[in-house]
Amino acid sequence: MAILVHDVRKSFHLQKDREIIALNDVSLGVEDQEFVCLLGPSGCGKSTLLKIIAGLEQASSGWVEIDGQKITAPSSDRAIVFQDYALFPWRTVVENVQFGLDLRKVPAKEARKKALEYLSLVNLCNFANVYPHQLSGGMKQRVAIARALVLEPKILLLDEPFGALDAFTRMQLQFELTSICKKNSPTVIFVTHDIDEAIYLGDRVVIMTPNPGKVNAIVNVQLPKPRNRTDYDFNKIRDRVFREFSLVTETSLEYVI
Amino acid sequence: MAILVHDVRKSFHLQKDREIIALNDVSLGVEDQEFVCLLGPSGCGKSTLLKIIAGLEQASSGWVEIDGQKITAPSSDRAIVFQDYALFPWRTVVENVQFGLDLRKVPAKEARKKALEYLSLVNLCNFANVYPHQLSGGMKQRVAIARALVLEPKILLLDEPFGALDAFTRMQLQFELTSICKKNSPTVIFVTHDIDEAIYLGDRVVIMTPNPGKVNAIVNVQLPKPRNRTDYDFNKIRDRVFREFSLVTETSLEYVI
Amino acid sequence: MSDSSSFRYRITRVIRKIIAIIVFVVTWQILVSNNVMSPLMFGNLPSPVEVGETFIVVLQKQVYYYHILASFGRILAGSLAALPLAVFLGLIIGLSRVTEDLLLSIFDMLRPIPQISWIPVAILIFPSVEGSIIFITFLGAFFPILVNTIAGVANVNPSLIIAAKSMNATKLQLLRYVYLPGIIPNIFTGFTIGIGVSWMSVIAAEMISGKYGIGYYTWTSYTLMAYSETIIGMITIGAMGTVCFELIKIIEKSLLKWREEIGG
Amino acid sequence: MSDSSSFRYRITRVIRKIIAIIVFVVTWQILVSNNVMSPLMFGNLPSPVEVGETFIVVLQKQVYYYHILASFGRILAGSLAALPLAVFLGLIIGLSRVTEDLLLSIFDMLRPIPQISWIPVAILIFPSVEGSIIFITFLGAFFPILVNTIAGVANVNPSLIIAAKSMNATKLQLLRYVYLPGIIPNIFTGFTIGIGVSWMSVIAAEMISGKYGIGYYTWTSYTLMAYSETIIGMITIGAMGTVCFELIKIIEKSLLKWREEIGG
Amino acid sequence: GCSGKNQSSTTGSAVETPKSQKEIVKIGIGYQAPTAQTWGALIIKNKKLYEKYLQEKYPDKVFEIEWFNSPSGPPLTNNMIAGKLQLALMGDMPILINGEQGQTSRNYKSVFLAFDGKGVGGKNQAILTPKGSNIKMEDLKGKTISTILGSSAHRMLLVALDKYGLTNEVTIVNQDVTVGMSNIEQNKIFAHATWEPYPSLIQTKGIGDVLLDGSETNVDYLDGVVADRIWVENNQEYAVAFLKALIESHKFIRENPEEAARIFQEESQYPLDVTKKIVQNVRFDAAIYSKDITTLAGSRDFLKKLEKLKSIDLNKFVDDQYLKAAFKELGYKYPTDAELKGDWIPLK
Ligand SMILES: Nc1ncnc2c1ncn2[C@@H]1O[C@H](COP(=O)(O)OP(=O)(O)OP(=O)(O)O)[C@@H](O)[C@H]1O
Ligand SMILES: Nc1ncnc2c1ncn2[C@@H]1O[C@H](COP(=O)(O)OP(=O)(O)OP(=O)(O)O)[C@@H](O)[C@H]1O
Ligand SMILES: [Mg+2]
Ligand SMILES: [Mg+2]
Repeated sequence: MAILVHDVRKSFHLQKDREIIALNDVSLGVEDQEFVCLLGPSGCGKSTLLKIIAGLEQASSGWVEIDGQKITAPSSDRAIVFQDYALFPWRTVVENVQFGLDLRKVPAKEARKKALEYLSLVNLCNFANVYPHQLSGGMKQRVAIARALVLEPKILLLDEPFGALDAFTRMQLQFELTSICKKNSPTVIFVTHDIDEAIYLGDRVVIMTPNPGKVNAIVNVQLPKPRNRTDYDFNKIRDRVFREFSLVTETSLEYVI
Repeated sequence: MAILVHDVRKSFHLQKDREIIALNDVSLGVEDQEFVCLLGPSGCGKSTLLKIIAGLEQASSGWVEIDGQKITAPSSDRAIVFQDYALFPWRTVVENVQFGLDLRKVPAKEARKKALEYLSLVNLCNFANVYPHQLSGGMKQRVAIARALVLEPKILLLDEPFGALDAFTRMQLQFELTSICKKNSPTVIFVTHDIDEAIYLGDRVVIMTPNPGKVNAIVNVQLPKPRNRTDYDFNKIRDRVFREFSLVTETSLEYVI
Repeated sequence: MSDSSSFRYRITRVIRKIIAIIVFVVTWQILVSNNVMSPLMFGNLPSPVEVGETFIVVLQKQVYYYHILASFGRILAGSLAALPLAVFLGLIIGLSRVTEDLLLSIFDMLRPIPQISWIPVAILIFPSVEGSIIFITFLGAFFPILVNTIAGVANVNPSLIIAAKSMNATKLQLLRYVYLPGIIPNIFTGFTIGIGVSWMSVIAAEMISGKYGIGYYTWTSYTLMAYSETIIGMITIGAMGTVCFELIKIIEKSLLKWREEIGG
Repeated sequence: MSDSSSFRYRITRVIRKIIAIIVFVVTWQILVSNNVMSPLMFGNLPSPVEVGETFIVVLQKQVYYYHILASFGRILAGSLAALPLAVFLGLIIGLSRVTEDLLLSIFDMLRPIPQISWIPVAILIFPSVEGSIIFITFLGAFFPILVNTIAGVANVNPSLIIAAKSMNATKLQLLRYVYLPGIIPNIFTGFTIGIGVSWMSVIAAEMISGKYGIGYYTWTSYTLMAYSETIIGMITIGAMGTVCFELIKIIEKSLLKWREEIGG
Repeated sequence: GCSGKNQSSTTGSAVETPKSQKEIVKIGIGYQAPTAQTWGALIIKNKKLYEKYLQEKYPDKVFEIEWFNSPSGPPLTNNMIAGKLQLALMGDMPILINGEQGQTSRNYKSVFLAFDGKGVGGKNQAILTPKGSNIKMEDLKGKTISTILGSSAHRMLLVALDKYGLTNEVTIVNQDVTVGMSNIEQNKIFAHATWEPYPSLIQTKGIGDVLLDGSETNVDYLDGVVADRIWVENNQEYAVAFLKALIESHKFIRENPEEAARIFQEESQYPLDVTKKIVQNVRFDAAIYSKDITTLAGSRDFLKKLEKLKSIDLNKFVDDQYLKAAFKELGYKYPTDAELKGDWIPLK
């Protein structure tokens, strides 16, 4: 499914009549089955944009179209993975993965079977009956991803899914995500802080700037997947993204301080 | 001051008589004024090692010498910056920085003056009378660093100090840390997950492996500071560290799952 | 600290606790037998030996167990009636500002009124004495459960709510799959506190009982100036409160397996 | 939600609360004037109009204010005496396993005993009536503060303790610079709950007052079968509890500036 | 004046005050507004009679009298044991329990000084029924009746039931007067046995009827004054002064019934119509007749039977020497020994 973000503007009221412009007239097109990475400093509106696309927030003006249809509410076509996993602590791993199916009233047996299938896809079969608090961070993240994938969404929205992981676990999960996408071919929007990660995963890297949040630059990454981080072309693209960033960093310095 | 870690072993008792070996006979020498980065996956004992050097934990066997003296307790020569900042929420920024001086019974006026000095060093003068919860993550981290620096320690121990920051704030703080170290020339041990960061900052990068925690490899980084991340030599060293890592990642894969 | 769970260490702790209680009782005995009257008039108290002797006699009387049973029944009735009502009201108050404003302001008004002063009202509006008593134990349990349920609803992790919404959950599904399981720990907390308060109010409630109940027993012992029996009543009520507390903890532990180690 | 703090919205909320209370009072009036006797015998209650009329009379009597003042003084005395003692004990219990085992087991034993049943003991050991009453209000405040202080000590962020230790803090400095400021929010919570419980126990305590006190007033009104006055007593106690609660909240807010927005 | 108990530093003891150089003496007195038979105390309190007689004797001292109102007898005894009250007025059953405590406690001795309100043949007690229930004693068969167990009303109830042959036919439950009254008011209980002022109160309020007047049982209902014996022995004049005040209050009630009823109303808060009836129905008479001792002995046996009392020696407990001294000092005539052996003599 193709996504079209059309002049989306989002502002929040804070206390004492202060207004924050989280997104300022953002436009962006994502093609069917494309993997787009959103890259940008804290507070530039990445999560807000993702939530608007998911239908969890309303844009203040502008709109989002999916395959030409304006969206207003969450739909089963789209699944979102939150940065903080948002696993239900009172449900076991498999019950968590089942959650969306339970809501859809899929018969329990069938739901469980499907959930286990997707758990094996993320190498977590052995942990099906364990509670989330007994998992490591990386395992939790994979459960959250499985919970999204089991719904077989046409659009997968991932909000800094590997943000809290160490370099090693992160690389492994990046690899796994690439293979899953090869198999299911959803349209993906992937939010990240990490330049390497964005280049490793994305077909395009969208660089955003804060105050107010807007799209600053888009870098195409035309390398075959899975990519090699120590590759010459990879490093060339990294240099380019770095340069785009330095500009961002300079303009946003006052924000950082 | 030079640090010598001599065959340090540390094990923890968990419930039901299970024992975890956090550090297995780790030996490491750090020269006076050297900047050493500790790199390794989650659970390989980096924090434990740092705490033992700080004198906050006792080694199960082996010992740590500083300038030839065995250490047993915290000392004012060494200052540690924790990953979670550990700022006192009931103290303003400047009062936090003053904390160590208050403990040393430095007269209030003098302590405040010195604290403000170090706050200006980390560009936070304007926030002296603000409470920690009103700061962004990067600002908090700088307060924690100022709180350590104000004690003018001969040894600075930093535990993933930039772990939670986005790429941009992180780069800025890395730059600032380099200049501070140039000025005060402490011996530094810097724990991190991030390969680029380790190479950007360290004179040497010590790569650790988990289960049980031990030193796996040491990479020298002989580049002038401040370093350029897009530099050819920088990328060459990154490739080397990556290779060391792949080995680590492979051996620790079962751990990650 | 590293051996905090070893067997020997646990034994040491139990021994320390026993020592503490022995010291407490012995001190009490010494204060009484030496007839200490200043600064406080401990000499007026019955000694632990006297209380113990009376206790042995009391324990052999069947009526003592009737008293306990009667109180237990009332508190169970009161707190079990309070549970669903308080949870229901807590949910609808927690989920909507409108019901919060309409209902919570009334409950906030009623909450700080001491149970004991509900006696006259309870007697006036309930057709039976038993009803009045249960009403008072009910009040004891109701407010803690209500307050905790409301707090629980407010504390349900908003990410979970958004997560469920992102998967197209209806309002009812949200309630069933997210809010209800999410507030169960709070309900338990509320119920534990509530049943405690219920036991605390048992004397006030049973002042009007007329026949059975450990609160009634304690109060009538007092009117007879039978101090040993009064103290036995106090001890019994304290012990019953503790027993209920521990029972609920056990149920909670077995029901909330997923919390086992988070809480620890 | 986005306009939750707008002036209009706040007005709406206040209006809703007022409506709620009006509906409550009107319902009560209707129940009484129609002499509803089933399922509950609301017809027996005095109507809000009667209560209101009596209230107007009572408000003009000086003695009413004496009663309030007397209770206020006792609760202040009791809870202010409880505060330092409970904090001190809470600290030493929270900081060491040994004192925990020795002291906490005794307090855990005493805690579930209802305040009202302390009356006989209080009278026996205290040389003055006022002392006995204050002791009971003291008990009401003591345990919540103790429990919260202990919890507070356990919850002091361990990173902060390690941080202070890494800067060479002595034990006393740890106490002064880390534990004490760290538990102040808990002390406030405990004190708020404690003063609430203290007000709840004021009737039990003042049953034995013999002269003044709003609890005494409520109870003697009851023995006079003057139900309007009894309800006025209930309302007054409830209101006083709320007033104390709000007062402490204000003090807390101004003292704990650093928490201002974390809590919000 | 010296204090009776070394431990009671605030009450009943003398404190030197440097300002006025006058000795301050504090005396605590307990009474029960909800028991009309102790209302002699209300007159003493209202008209400050005790202060008057104390001052007469000790012009150099300052007396602070602490009046302590209690909902029932037990808190009074409780406070006396703790040395907080030196004198208390209570009903016959609490008096006996107080006496027993005085003979068994280590720190407390008590003495019975005089009577206050007396009810002729139990006239000041009654079995009450809800308004308009129109039942007779016989109808009580198989029903539930409430009263305060171990009170004189309980005793009266048992005697009455016995008289009608219903002793084993009814269930008796324990209920505080206030609860019993509410239950009568709301027709939740068949009957409740209690004492003044409640029978008058429910009649005045029109919420209940008197099924049986205690006078049918012909068992007197007596309230009186007990005191801390050690205090009395150390401060005999204080005790005598109190009894003088008591005698004067009784005289006042007899001579100014209207005014007395008004004072009752003011002090106890019960309606004037009720207090007027009390003035008529209760005999305020301090004298200790032999038949009164017999009544107490009967109550003692009753409590023993209920296992609410173990033993008490009435001869040691009751001491009329102070009462006689009070009469003498006032110049009034105390009934002669012969008169005391007989029936109550009419009060002038
Ligand atoms: N519910 C809200 N109420 C008020 N302001 C909000 C809300 N949600 C987001 N904002 C504001 O909107 C801006 C963008 O927030 P957003 O969460 O989209 O940033 P982000 O790019 O995801 O940052 P991060 O990398 O830290 O996750 C921020 O300034 C934030 O303070
Ligand atoms: N206080 C403790 N009690 C028991 N086990 C501990 C304790 N502290 C650390 N460990 C264990 O020791 C091992 C090393 O822990 P450590 O915190 O040093 O890891 P780390 O390298 O700092 O990891 P991370 O990158 O996640 O911070 C882990 O397996 C951990 O579970
Ligand atoms: Mg975000
Ligand atoms: Mg660590």
